[in-house]
Amino acid sequence: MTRSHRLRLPAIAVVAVAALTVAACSSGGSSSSGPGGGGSSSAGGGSSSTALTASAPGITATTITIGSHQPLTGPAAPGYSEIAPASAAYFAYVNANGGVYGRKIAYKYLDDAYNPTTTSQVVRQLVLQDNAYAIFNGLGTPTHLAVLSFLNSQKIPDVFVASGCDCWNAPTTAPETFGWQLDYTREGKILGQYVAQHFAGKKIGYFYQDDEFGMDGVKGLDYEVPKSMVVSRQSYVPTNTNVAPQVAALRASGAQVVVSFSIPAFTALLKLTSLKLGFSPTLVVSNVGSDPITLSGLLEAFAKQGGATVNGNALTAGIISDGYAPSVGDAGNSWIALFKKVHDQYDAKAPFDGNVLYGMAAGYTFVQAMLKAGRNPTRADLVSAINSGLPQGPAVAPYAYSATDHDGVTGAYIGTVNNGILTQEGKVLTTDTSPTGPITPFSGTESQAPAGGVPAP
Amino acid sequence: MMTSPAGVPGAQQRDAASLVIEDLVAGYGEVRALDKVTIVAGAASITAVLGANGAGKTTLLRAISGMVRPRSGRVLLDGADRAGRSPEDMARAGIAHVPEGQGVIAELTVEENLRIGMMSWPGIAPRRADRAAALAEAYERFTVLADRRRKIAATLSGGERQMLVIARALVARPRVLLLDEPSLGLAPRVMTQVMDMVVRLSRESGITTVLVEQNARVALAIADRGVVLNLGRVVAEAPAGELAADVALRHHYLGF
Amino acid sequence: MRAQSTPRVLGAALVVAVMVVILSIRLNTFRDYQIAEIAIEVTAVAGLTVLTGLSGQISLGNGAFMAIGAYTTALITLHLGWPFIAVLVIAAAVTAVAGAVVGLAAARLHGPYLAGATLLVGVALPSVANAYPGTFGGDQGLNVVFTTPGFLGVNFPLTRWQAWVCSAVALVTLVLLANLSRSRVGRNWRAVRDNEVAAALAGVNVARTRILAFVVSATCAGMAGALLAIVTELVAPGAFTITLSIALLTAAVIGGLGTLPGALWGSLVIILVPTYATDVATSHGLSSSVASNIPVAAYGVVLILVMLIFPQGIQGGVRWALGLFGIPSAPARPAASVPDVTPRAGAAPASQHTVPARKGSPPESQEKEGTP
Amino acid sequence: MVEFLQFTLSGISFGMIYAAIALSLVLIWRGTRLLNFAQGGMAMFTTYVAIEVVHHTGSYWAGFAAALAAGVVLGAVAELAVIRPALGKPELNAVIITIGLLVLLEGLAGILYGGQFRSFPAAFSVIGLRAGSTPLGVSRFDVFVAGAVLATTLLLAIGFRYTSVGLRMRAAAFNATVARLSGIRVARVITLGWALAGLLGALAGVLVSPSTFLYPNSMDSIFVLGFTAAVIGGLDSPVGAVVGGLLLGVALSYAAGYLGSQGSDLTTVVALVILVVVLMFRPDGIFSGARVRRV
Repeated sequence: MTRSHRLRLPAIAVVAVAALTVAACSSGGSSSSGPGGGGSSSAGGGSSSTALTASAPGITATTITIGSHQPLTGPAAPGYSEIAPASAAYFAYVNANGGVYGRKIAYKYLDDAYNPTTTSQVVRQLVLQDNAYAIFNGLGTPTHLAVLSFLNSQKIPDVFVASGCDCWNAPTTAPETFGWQLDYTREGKILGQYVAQHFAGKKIGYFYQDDEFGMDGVKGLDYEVPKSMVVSRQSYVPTNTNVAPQVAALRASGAQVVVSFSIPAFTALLKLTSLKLGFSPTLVVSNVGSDPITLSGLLEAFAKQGGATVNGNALTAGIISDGYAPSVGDAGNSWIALFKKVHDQYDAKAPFDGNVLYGMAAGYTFVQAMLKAGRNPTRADLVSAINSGLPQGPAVAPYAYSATDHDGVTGAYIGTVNNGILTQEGKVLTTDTSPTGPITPFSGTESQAPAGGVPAP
Repeated sequence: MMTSPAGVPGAQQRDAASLVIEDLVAGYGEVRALDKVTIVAGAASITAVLGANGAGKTTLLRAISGMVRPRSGRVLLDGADRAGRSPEDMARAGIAHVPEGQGVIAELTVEENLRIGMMSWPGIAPRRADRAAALAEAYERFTVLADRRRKIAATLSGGERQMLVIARALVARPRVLLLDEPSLGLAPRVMTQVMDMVVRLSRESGITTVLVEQNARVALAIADRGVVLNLGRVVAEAPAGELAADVALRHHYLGF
Repeated sequence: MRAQSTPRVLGAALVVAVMVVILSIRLNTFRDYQIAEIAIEVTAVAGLTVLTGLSGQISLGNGAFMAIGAYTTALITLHLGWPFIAVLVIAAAVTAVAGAVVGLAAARLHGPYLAGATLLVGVALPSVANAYPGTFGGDQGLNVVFTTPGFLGVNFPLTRWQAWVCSAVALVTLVLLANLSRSRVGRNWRAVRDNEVAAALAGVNVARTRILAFVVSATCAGMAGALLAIVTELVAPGAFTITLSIALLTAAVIGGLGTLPGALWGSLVIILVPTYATDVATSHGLSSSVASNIPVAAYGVVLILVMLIFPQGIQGGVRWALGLFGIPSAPARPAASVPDVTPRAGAAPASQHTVPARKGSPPESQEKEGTP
Repeated sequence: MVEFLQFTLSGISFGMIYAAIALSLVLIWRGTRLLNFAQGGMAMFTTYVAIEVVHHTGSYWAGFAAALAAGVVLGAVAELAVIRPALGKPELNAVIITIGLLVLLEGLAGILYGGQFRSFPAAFSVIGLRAGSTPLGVSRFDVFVAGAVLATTLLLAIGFRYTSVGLRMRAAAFNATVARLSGIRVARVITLGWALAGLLGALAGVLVSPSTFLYPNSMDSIFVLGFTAAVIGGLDSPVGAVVGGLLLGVALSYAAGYLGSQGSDLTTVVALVILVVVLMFRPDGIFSGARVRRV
């Protein structure tokens, strides 16, 4: 076979210079950089007479540019790639309804394929080259961890990370970073308490994804469920879809209740494999893996050959789960009505499921924060606005935001899936992430979506 | 025109054909392995191509059979120029090329090797009876193969392999047979058998044979004409007997 | 072909170094980051191009060596806090050992069997991090803290320093590899690649030569991993998927296998094509799933086209282009010494069967194998 | 004991899928001496075709047939359009082209069908079979999967052994030079090999997708394991592909079942260990001995 026969460094100088020149030329388009932006600092909120200025990098008189990293392609794309378009749809709605103090939100989300190296690259592109004012809803724990110190060292607001890791709550070391969704530990605690109370004396098995999502969830469960009740702990890796060994082990352990911290595809596989093994435990599934619309969609295809009992709704019926946002199927809820309207108008191609709701709700929270940050905000203004707390939004429980707490939603309700809808049972429960922190019923009232669909300043 | 070989009623033997190579130029990369080679091989004749290593003998056969695309020149089979055709086309036109040492497919059985010989038969689906008859004929001639028809060719001895190759050439019913070093590595007694078989094929079936050989003495003994190549050029072409008698030439190019 | 003299190589490296410094100061910080990224890729690809292009062994697992280098860096930085230069040396040493182990296991393997074994190394090794989260941080990985040295002052941009460090390592690696390929070692590699039997007959220790190539390539990958750790500041298994290993091989082949400038070309393609394709796709108001997948499809098309248009990789195209201007950068005879490669131009699958296992032996000698 | 049975049977049913991918790789390897990295991507793409057909016709079997047909076409077109021009060039070029093809197909699938999980129906019931009261851990559909792969393998084996086309394919695979010189149109035979490989891949895609769901990358890890199976078995041996697939499927099932939560992390490590052990003793795979070394 032919090969070039020798390593050569002869023309390497020519080559390298040419290459670097290519890189140099290509940078011509958008090169202005540097942290300080427009000089005039924020005039604070309120006075509508203040002129709109370029108060910070990414903010002009007419636009707010924000960026995000999302797994739009690759193995993590299914499901998650719906989120950013949903947020963008909500921003489009806000832009069409007056924007944020008249500015339009330009949301640029780039694909990182769930690879931390790529995340690192695209976030630097967004910040250093595209001058994003803030990074919003960056998705994934390992991916976002790769840019945590960069964003904080550059003092870029890093808001509402799309991950339930409790690592985003570090106000001293990561003051710019804020979590958003109910973290997995809290979720595990709330589900764990339910399991301990309702299935006392039964044998419990765990089925969880072998990463920080599953392990944090199990950590929370273990705070509440007595060790003696847990008869089997089985983990899976998302790249291996044969979960029959794990399910067989759960079955052999005699587990009557299986608590699953899994993504929807693996909840569906758990269910299908259980059918194969004649195993029918009560399923308790974390919010991420229980979205009834996604699950039914995945399971529906087996109805025809599986007989009447095996259709999507029948397979998901009776799954116990938690929700920190209103149930997607609850058409009477004001938030669902609002987001359904936005979805139909701006994002109609995607199924209106939990991921879409998630993206819109996070987008709503961002608009809340921006309005609070003032007419001409600096980057620091956004951070301090969130540090002083945000009013409760679409989530059923309040945010934890304060100068010393950067966690987002603090609680959820327990419900049961029936006819493809998660129906709330009992009160919303709030808690913290500590092993002994109490789980208390939330006494406040449920918030209602604003009439115009845009949060009030 | 030759008659059908005895014992194979109905099998269509093709007519004998002449092979004329005119001004053939071929090579690899910048190397010119054949330089305006012209050879005339009459129908049903045996032509021995001789010369030292690197003289271009193998390239000549490869250029005739299409394994190497000639850069210029003509390959005339019964007057029709086929230079530049693919090896498959050449085979189907009746040119059988047995490359040096690679004649059999070691992984296949003896019978499968023979069946491969039929792949170049013209027409799409030869009748089962024709195929059976052709096999029967081959086994009749080469009884040693008949005993081993289900064995894979790898188990055959060197001589048996050459027999198999020649048997397959017979089954293929070619008009022209190109043989590259058929005697290489064979014991003298076996070599004699192989050479006998080459002669019989040519005489009985009217196959025009081009024989490349290191062993010039043996080749000239059975050939009608001889061609001597040196560095890609024809340096001598004459009836075999004349070449064998030319002491200077033998000494200079043929080493015997 | 005559070897390039050491002064020429050093001179070229110096020119590039000066260019990097100038560019890193002139361009914006994101470009600094890209320079660092490209330098990292070049370091890893250069090692692979030596392994595959010179010694004739394929590796689909060099991403795993990068992981080893990166985790070594993270662990030492975390637990011992040693300076980066020391960490880099240790990371290189650790991956050299890993390369020797893999090379030893792979010494008897060829072609797809070697590809399969190294592919699984690439898939399996990062998953060890998940199995032992206590040591390796599991899915979340380990954080690496890297700062600019004090003498540069407080305001010196970190990305620029990273670009300098990465470029320096890449250049030193390239110079060393260039020297190595000209040395006796390089000759042995080529001899083993072209014909193992002949090389052995000529007194070359085939197994040792092959293993050494793995060590060199793993060391380069390990250093690249160490650099990646300090640039991304996080070492997590998700960064070292099989996609990375495949991208490295792709870069080596696309650039021009066995050529060091090719390593640079390949790295540029791998790093820049997806970025620019994304910029183009997202600026046309397409729906999200379409816009995000266009760069993926475009990348695939680029790989196919480069291979069809420049069979010798981009560097082969560069040589051809330089040749048009009469610049004698090209080797005198691209493929003349191996006549059996294209027996017939165009659709000629006949020879490919004879090519793979016993590489590069011309047809005449191959036919001699028929001797019983 | 029941668990052991269940682990074994579920391992076999997944092993059959690996075997199908491995077989398709063997077909292409024998014909072209090339590793087709796009095999999984082709299987993924043809399964999307099947989904579309099932969606429009409502018939599973129409989708099934469409997938197989699409596999044949895709295999042949890929060979003609991008592989053939690269033959005779450095051998890694064709490998990179198959990688490019894989990436292209994944990108196209994302563009055309989006990146979401899609579910693909099973041909038969997915409810588990029982022996007496003991659930076996396999469903009617799993039995169909195993049967379909075995039947296809058998058909291929018979076709290879007893038909003229099969003889041509084997001759071309073992010695392309002699095959061409015997008048066999090797180029066509190679295209046919790719078409058959495409068909096998499509079969694997249709059979595995009910158990993995379908998305542009859904065949990636299946491909890695199928490739491993082919290497374990020996790339020249169709029997080896099936044995390699079964061995791998069962071993990974035991690993996940018996090694606890670390077992699921370490499935690929287990695969690596098996591969290394096999290659230590047989550098060309278990069934390399079945193939005669050309002297």
